[in-house]
Amino acid sequence: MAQEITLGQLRRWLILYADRIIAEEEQLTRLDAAIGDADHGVNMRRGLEKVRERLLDEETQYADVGAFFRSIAMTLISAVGGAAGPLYGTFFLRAATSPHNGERVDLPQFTRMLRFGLDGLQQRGKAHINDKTMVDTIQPAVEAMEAALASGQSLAVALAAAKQAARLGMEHTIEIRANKGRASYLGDRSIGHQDPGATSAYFLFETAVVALSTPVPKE
Amino acid sequence: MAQEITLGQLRRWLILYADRIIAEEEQLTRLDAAIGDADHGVNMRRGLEKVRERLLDEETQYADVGAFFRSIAMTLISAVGGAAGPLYGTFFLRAATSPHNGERVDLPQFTRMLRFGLDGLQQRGKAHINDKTMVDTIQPAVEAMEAALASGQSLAVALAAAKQAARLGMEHTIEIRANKGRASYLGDRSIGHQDPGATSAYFLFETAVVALSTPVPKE
Amino acid sequence: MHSFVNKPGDSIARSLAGMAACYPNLLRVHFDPDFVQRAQPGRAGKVVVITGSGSGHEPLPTGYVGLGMLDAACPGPIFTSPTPDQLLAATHAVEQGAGVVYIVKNYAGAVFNSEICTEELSREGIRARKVLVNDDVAIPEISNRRGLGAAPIVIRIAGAAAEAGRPLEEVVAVSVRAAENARSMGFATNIETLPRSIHALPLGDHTVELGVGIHGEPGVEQQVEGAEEIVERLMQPIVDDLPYRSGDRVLLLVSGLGGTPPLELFLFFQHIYEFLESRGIVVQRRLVGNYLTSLGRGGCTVTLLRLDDELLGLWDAPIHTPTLHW
Amino acid sequence: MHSFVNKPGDSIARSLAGMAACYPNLLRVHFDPDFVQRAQPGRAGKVVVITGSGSGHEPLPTGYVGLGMLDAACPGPIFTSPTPDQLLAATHAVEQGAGVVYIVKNYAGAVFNSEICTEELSREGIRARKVLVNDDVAIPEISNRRGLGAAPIVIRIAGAAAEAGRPLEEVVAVSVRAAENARSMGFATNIETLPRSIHALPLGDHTVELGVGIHGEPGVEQQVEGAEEIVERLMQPIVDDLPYRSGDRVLLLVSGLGGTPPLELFLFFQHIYEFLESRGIVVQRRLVGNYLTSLGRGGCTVTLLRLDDELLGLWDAPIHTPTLHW
Ligand SMILES: Nc1ncnc2c1ncn2[C@@H]1O[C@H](COP(=O)(O)OP(=O)(O)O)[C@@H](O)[C@H]1O
Ligand SMILES: Nc1ncnc2c1ncn2[C@@H]1O[C@H](COP(=O)(O)OP(=O)(O)O)[C@@H](O)[C@H]1O
Ligand SMILES: [Mg+2]
Ligand SMILES: [Mg+2]
Ligand SMILES: [Mg+2]
Ligand SMILES: [Mg+2]
Repeated sequence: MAQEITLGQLRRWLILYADRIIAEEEQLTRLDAAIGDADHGVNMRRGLEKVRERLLDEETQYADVGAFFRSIAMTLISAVGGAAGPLYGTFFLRAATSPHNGERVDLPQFTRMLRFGLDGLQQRGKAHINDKTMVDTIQPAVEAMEAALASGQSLAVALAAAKQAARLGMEHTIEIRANKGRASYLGDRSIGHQDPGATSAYFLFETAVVALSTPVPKE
Repeated sequence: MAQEITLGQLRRWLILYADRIIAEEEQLTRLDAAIGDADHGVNMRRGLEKVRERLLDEETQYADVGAFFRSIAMTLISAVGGAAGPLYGTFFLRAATSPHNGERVDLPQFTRMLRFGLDGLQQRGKAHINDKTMVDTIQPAVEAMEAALASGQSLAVALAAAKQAARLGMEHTIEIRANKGRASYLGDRSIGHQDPGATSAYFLFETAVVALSTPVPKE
Repeated sequence: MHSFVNKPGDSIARSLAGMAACYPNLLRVHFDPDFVQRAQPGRAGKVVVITGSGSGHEPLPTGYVGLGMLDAACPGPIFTSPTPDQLLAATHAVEQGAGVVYIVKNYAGAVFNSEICTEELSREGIRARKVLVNDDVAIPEISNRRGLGAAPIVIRIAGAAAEAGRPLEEVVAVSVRAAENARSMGFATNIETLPRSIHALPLGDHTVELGVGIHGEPGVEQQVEGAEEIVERLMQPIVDDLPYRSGDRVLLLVSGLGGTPPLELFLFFQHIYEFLESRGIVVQRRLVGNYLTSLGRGGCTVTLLRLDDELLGLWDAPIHTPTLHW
Repeated sequence: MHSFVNKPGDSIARSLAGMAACYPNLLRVHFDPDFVQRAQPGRAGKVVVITGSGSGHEPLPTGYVGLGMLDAACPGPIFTSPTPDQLLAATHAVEQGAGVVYIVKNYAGAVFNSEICTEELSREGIRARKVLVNDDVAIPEISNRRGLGAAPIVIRIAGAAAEAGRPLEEVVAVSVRAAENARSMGFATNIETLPRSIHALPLGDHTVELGVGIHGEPGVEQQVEGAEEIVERLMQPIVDDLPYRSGDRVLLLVSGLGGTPPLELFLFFQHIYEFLESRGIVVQRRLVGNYLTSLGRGGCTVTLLRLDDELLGLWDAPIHTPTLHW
């Protein structure tokens, strides 16, 4: 049972993520001020407040996990803006197209969803590892999930590994030069600053640990 | 002899005045910044640099005292700008129309010239005593000259009295409310600041003492 | 505002040269003394309209030279009125025997200089008349009021009347009527922030200066909560002054001081529009943009002109200048 | 720059409402999702041209809606690209069966959003094409270059071609040619001073940022001595890049970032003009003003478009928008 993720848990995940982004708005904007245009926090907050609002509305029902991810995607696409909005949107939109059945996903399915999402995000953004973008957080995290899955680890262990890899990936962006996005305009002057998108992506894996490894109380 | 003012002395007067204004540019602008538009020093310097240039040019010759004052007036009118330019210009232009003969003026003639100038300035500017303008400096100075003349004082004494009256008039502008010029826009908030035009006018009488009471060396 | 035009004289002359190079079909520039005149002279025998203004208020005055507006404009140094020799030279260049109208913003220097110029012209037998613009309701005494946003409007009315071939006294009369039916007030912002920090700047609790002049003359500092409150504090004194009443038709000019972006100007415009509508004042014509500025200062001036059929007709007549064109 | 449009959403919507109220004969505004379209729809069956842009760059994009330019414009939040639902709604409102061209400044978000939109439209059977504007020579790699001053120019060319009844692929082709023949670079000033102190500010020894973006993206700090030196440092990289050669005919756009007064823009223009003339580059058309801004920032962008007869003809064709009109 605990090896499956319910719609209720996914809902809790995104609500936690929204809370975290709203709390970190200033930090994200400050990071973007250094190497971008000082709006990443504002953009993400605008979008995730909308997400949060929809998820807290008791009326909102989702047919299945795919529908849930599609709904998140559309909200992000229409409300975040900037580069991050369509990228996160594409991530969830493609995740939704991965094979799954019904109102819960198991670890292999969930891992595949993240992989689909990452592939979609990279098709859209053409960014590779070490380009100093959110890909530097998401790709190691997805690879860590895949490795955990291959070696038969539990969901909780897989999520913890993903979070750990995401953090290292995020921190590594400090050391590298940006090749994609607005920070790339700075060339070598982008070195020494943590990428804002890599940072907001880290919170996705950080909140996943809490939200997806434990059951939702009265579900 | 010393009771007459020569063209050479008048020339020295205006050169000294120009030097003084150039040296005081910043102070005049600072005074204007408080209650006007922060340009009185710039305006006066621009005009008096032109005056100085013409006066230092050995070629420049004047038919008589009237022509001298007319020339100063035209330079001030075309180069100072603001309210002060046409006012000082009118002052010298009208001074030039007062009866005089030739290349020197005696104390009665000189005093009358100043009176003519003041009347012209007031016709142009419609300002009266206590309106917080250059009139508050010039009118007491001219009246002091007239009083000195009436009581038979020497030129030197008359000029010293004018300077003293000018200084008191200038300082009195600190205490009063502006009714004319840009400072009048401030209403009561103009109180507490010395009027920039009253200040630049004071230097006219201050430099007159030195320039007009002693003969020009090798003239 | 970081300025590159501060080298006395030279930079302004180069800027004027640039403007003439930018509008070769509309403008000609003359130096020493400086003035700008139409590239194509006005119709023979028409009254000519001229205005002077300190530099730093662009597009006033040079951007208003052209058909239906100014025959010549005399720019002074930054924030300083041009001198009589400029006005005289411009007049000699464009005057056609029917007389000249000077549109003069009510500032001591500008008034004195136009008087000196007019006295000289009367000696030469040229008929010169002066129309005063004194629309700023921030100054209580009417005789002392500054010229503000009404300047381009009165210039336009005079220019249209002159273009229509009206004689000197009629041009003066209708221009005076425009000036008498116009009222303005302005405000300036005091906090300067780099655009990068805009997202971090909280709204509310800002200080603005109400009733400022366009040469940096201070206004009255006020704490305001946002655009709507500023509009209220600007519009009430304007509307009360003439007064503008329900049913009055007006031209509304919202002019930025230079540093306020169009996004904000249209925000103010929207609030102003709602303010006037709620009082039954009908906005028949509108201009929103930088029409009379104060270098790159933040803030704006709002001007109303009460319209009648004649003023409206003159406003709508053909015009072709760098700034206005229809 | 003291801002009043920072209350998320609401202030921008009110500003758009104000703009529509200011130009009732030219513009209609739609909310949720936000877009502005022509008050009079374009000729039946024509290709439509649409662009999105973050707010804060006005008059881009909304000031370019009208005959001979945009059929619709989608403004995003401050400095943030509009979202695909805005583009879709605008497209559905104006598309006439002949297809739609999106003029997209090369920023990741804008590109992604137009792709998402185009994918959706292709499912609906609507032909959508994207034309990238990437003219900023401050970025070495061409594929990564930002869209800057060429945006209004490419929009104009596309709009004129569409207005002339050309089919989708031709509109795209000529717009791409315009984009490929345009190069830009900008600088921003860093010192902010109140206008009151202008007279005290010494010229020289100023720091400017060369190669800035219009969203506050930093450039490279440089000490410069004055307008002439800035112009040299801006123009040489632009001219070298295409390159523009002696005998080339160009359109020159000098656009303020919002906080630089016209007086300075024309000063820069004059220096730029002299720079180009001395290299035999012929300035056939010129625009000087605020055509693409960055809120109230000081500084400007300079853009050259190499002209050929077709591009010149399209540029000169009739146009009627709030910003450009001839
Ligand atoms: N091509 C890309 N692929 C992946 N991520 C990208 C790409 N371009 C930008 N990003 C991410 O987007 C982040 C910036 O997002 P945001 O500030 O919201 O958008 P914008 O740069 O348009 O203002 C960057 O920090 C980076 O992580
Ligand atoms: N009507 C007037 N009569 C006499 N002096 C005046 C009048 N108006 C202004 N002034 C004087 O002019 C001075 C300001 O000169 P200046 O700063 O050069 O002109 P502006 O006010 O046009 O910038 C004031 O300080 C005042 O002394
Ligand atoms: Mg950003
Ligand atoms: Mg002054
Ligand atoms: Mg002045
Ligand atoms: Mg952005």
